[in-house]
Amino acid sequence: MSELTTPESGPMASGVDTTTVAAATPDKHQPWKELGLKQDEYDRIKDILGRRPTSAELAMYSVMWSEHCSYKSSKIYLRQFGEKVTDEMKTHLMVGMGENAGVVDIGEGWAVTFKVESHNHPSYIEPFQGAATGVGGIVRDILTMGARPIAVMDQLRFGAVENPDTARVVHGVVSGISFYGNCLGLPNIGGETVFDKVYQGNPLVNALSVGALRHKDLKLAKASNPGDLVILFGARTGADGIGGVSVLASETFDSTGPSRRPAVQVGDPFAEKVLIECCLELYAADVVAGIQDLGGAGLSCATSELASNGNAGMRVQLKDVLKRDESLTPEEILMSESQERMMAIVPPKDLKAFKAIVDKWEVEYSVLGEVIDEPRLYINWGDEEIVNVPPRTVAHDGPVYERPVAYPNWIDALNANSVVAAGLARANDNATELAAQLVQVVTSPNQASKSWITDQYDHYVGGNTALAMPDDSGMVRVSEESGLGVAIATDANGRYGQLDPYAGAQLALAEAYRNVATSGAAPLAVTNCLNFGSPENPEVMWQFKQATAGLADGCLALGIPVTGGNVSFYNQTGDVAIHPTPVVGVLGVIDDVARRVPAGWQDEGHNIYLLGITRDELDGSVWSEVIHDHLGGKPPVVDLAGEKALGDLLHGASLQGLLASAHDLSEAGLAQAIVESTLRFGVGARIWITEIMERDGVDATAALFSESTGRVLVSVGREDDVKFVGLCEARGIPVLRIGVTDGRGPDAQLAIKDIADFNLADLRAQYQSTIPDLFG
Amino acid sequence: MPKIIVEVMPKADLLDPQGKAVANALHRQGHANILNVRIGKRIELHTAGVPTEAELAEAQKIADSFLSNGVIEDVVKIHVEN
Amino acid sequence: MPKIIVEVMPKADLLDPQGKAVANALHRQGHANILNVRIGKRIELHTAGVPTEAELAEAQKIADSFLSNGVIEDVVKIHVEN
Amino acid sequence: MKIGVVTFPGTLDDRDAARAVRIAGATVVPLWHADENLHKVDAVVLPGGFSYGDYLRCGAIAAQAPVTQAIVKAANGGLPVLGICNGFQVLVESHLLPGGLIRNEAQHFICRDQKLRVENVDSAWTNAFELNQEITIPLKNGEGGYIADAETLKRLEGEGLVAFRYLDGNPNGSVNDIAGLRNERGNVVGLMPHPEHAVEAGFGPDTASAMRSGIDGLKFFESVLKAVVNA
Ligand SMILES: Nc1ncnc2c1ncn2[C@@H]1O[C@H](COP(=O)(O)OP(=O)(O)O)[C@@H](O)[C@H]1O
Ligand SMILES: [Mg+2]
Repeated sequence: MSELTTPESGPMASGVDTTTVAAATPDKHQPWKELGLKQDEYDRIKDILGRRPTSAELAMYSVMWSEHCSYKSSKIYLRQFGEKVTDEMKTHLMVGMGENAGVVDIGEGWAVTFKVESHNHPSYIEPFQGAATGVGGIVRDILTMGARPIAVMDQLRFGAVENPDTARVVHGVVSGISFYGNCLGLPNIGGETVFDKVYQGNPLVNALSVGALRHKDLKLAKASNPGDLVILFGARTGADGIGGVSVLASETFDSTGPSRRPAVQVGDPFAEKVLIECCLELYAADVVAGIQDLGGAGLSCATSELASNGNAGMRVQLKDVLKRDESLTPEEILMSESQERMMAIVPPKDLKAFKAIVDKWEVEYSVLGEVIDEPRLYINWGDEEIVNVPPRTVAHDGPVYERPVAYPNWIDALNANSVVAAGLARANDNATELAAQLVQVVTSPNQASKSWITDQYDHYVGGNTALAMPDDSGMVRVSEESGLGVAIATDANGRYGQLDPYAGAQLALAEAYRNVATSGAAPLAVTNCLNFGSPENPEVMWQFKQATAGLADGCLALGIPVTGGNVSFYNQTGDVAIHPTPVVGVLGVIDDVARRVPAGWQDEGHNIYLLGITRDELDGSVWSEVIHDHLGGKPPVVDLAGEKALGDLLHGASLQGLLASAHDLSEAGLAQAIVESTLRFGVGARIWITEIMERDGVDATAALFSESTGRVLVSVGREDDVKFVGLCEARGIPVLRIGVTDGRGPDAQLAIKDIADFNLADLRAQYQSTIPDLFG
Repeated sequence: MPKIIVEVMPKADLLDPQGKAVANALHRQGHANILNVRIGKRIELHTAGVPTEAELAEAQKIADSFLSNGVIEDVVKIHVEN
Repeated sequence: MPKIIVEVMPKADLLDPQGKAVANALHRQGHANILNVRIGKRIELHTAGVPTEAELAEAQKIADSFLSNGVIEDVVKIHVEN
Repeated sequence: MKIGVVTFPGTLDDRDAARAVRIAGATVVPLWHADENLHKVDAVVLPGGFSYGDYLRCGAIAAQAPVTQAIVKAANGGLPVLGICNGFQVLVESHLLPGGLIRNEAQHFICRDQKLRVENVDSAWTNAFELNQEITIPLKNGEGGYIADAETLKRLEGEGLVAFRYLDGNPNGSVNDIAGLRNERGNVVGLMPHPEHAVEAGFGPDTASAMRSGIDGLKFFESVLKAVVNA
């Protein structure tokens, strides 16, 4: 009987691989290996089903058990984000990890949901569509929670500026994000852009979205009431990105690069914008009992997750899926990653109201089936049963690996090769050279103005943007009545991560926390996107273990919980992994965005204060990279208690209206902070650094370029001086007056005593031209 | 002026959002007989003289490597107009 | 599938910044023989059967009134492909 | 006083335009793309965005919508109509204003605070400005390059129909630095930059006195209030 109906393998040209056929042909060869499954995983599927899987079931399991969907290598480490928390940290948490995105209570009946996700591999293959659909995907995650998406951000890592392939990726990625985000009408309020040769074959394209909702509008991705209808709506299903999840995201690509070009997805932001408005109207009408976006793994994921989350089952007729292309096989329909689709669970009594709303928006839909009492997912192709599985085994009980971990021996030598040990020359006594280094550092590609990129993003749409590029964090108003709003900053420094992944993750967290605090908001919650090499490499796994421990411990110390995140493994070319790049996003809340603190000097005659202590911490710094092309030593010391105290001070001072401006110190230290503060509004200043050198016992190079943490530059009006300094002293925050602001105008200057006087117009021209000269 | 004309279309099995939007608009206007629309590019390369064989071969290379993106598009035609 | 193909180009005496940008890029790549580039659209209207005369006339009207904007563009060609 | 704010599928700045109308003191009437009548509004704003995805040509599909047909008729009868960005593109595609808008010269989207000179104050949407007043409002577009043939340009310049011109750098390659136009009658105005994003201190462009405090856009809406009251 076996040779009668089934072809050898792959999609069925004629005849369908039904559950009956599968039971009768136990020994048929199946392409599980090509689909990315391991022998033991395939055997487990057979165990679960008591027979070999049908080709449709195999498609589902392979894609859902891929690293990207199942988190099989990272799961055991991600748990600690839920475990290392106090009850107090949970007080604002309405939905924690595990859902499409975490939800945080921000008061006044409002909640926000935010998450960052990677679209790295697709963005290397097809930068424009890869980045565009990355934005589309994360926005649907936010929408799924019942929220109106209100802003996006993008965290980008590109290869070296001088590599000829970098321009291709930069142009494609930036225009893809610009195209999709702008067409959706979501303000882009910030992000990161870093160039480093370690990302040459593995650019990182992470996208973040934040949404706002009233508490009562919270939606969950579950199907729990038998009889409810399963409805697929939005774009039609086509051949886009078939197998994308397992092939694109789970396998390291070989070095042959773009010649091996798998199917990509094409995004239609217009369709998504319509889908957003349509979904929000559906929510308002209260006609959906559960909702899930279709992202990676398409229908396989949506059906199994909805059923599994609801502890129920589902009966689905696959022939009823609206298709763009009638030749799609059932397996392809299950795997398709066509964009701009959603799945809703709708009580039958609400179908009419549902239909009226989707018709108004000219959104197509089809009823695929219904929720059933039994915890089983049945999918039919016409009369034939092609899937009959327990949904939990697909969606949640996938494999979990405790992969081998090995301490990388090379790290000792790397840590030993500090800036001091390597004897890197300093220009302490040569003012001319020091001034030249300052310009070289702040105009280097990673430090120079990113306005060529950010000017391609709409940051006005919505009319609620209170802060955006180039400020320390992005801030949007949530309530037009009260001014209640949220601030978000994201950070990651791969160089620190390479030197010490535990500290690297904490440094990213500390910086994002500080950026939110400088803007006047109170940090409340954390998201992350962990970008690493291959988990099959024990040294990478060690880096991952360290980074997740660092982040979890750090969040506990700061008292803010991780609400969700994303893991991207296999970011490597051949054997060479990227630097560990844990992107950490911190969200803060502000009672009235009118109170936000600018990141630049605005007025003449204000005093400039440096908060915090400067140590000789130049290992891994921008200075060591730009001036000496060096990476070695240990990253700056992390002091989370100090960060918290500093954050509390900033919050207190901003509540009292004492801060005319505040800007955090991070990459390239004080030098970068003063240049950015002066160029922000074109206000000059006179700065002296000798008192820092004396008080902290550091030389001029360290005073200018050290990347010691826990430092912020603030400006304070004369009338608030005494009060402000008193506040710092009372709270034990080191405070030192290092300058005073001057006026604006064509002759405005940044005068750094004993080093140089910089004309602002000239400095601005250099700071602004680096990126356009490379990519414009 | 002689020109080499390069015609580029989105790949058949990928979504063409632009074509879809125009097809919808035509359907709203009552043109039911137009089942589907796809929109690509028509690129004219103007040359000084009538293109030689070598120039055409060069144009083919430019069309494949630069004027179109092989991941999502196909060059469907190259021809000369004088 | 039969299709009516409509080709639309920016008017000759108006700016075509996209064509200019492509021409500049080709010149930087050393293709000096390409004097100028202009970029327009190739629009495929898919029909159920081989288009009738009436359908072609209708397509001409759609091309002039909707698929192109006569103020800035010209329909340079309409033809059928089966 | 009732001002209609149009929403096509893909319109993005409708909520901002509505806010601007409210701040100026008028009542907002939402108009949907499928509306065949204008619900007795005294003026209409066509806001920015990507109507119908802006596929084919920006504004081309929206120009066919029922509500646009109604607006064209009403505008020809004197109803004040303001087209902002995508709304300007719709006006041009509907031939209420001449010329066309094409891809920016730099080939990419650009969002920045833009200085403009108000060159005509005899319209329903500009009468609250002073002639040659310099204002700053946000600009954000991918296809904002204004083009027209030589004859049309001559007429526009000769008859004073250029309402706004870019200052301190032309952001998109528009001919003669044209940022916005009015029609002969003065009831229809279209421009690429966004007045509705400069109506509320804290959320507008930076000014010399404070971050994001620019509200130059408010005058557009104050103008139409005056125009309608005086009409
Ligand atoms: N790809 C990007 N998208 C959006 N905003 C960006 C991007 N890259 C940088 N920015 C913005 O530019 C500014 C400077 O970036 P950066 O120097 O990395 O900030 P910080 O040091 O405070 O983290 C910030 O406001 C940041 O949000
Ligand atoms: Mg910062």
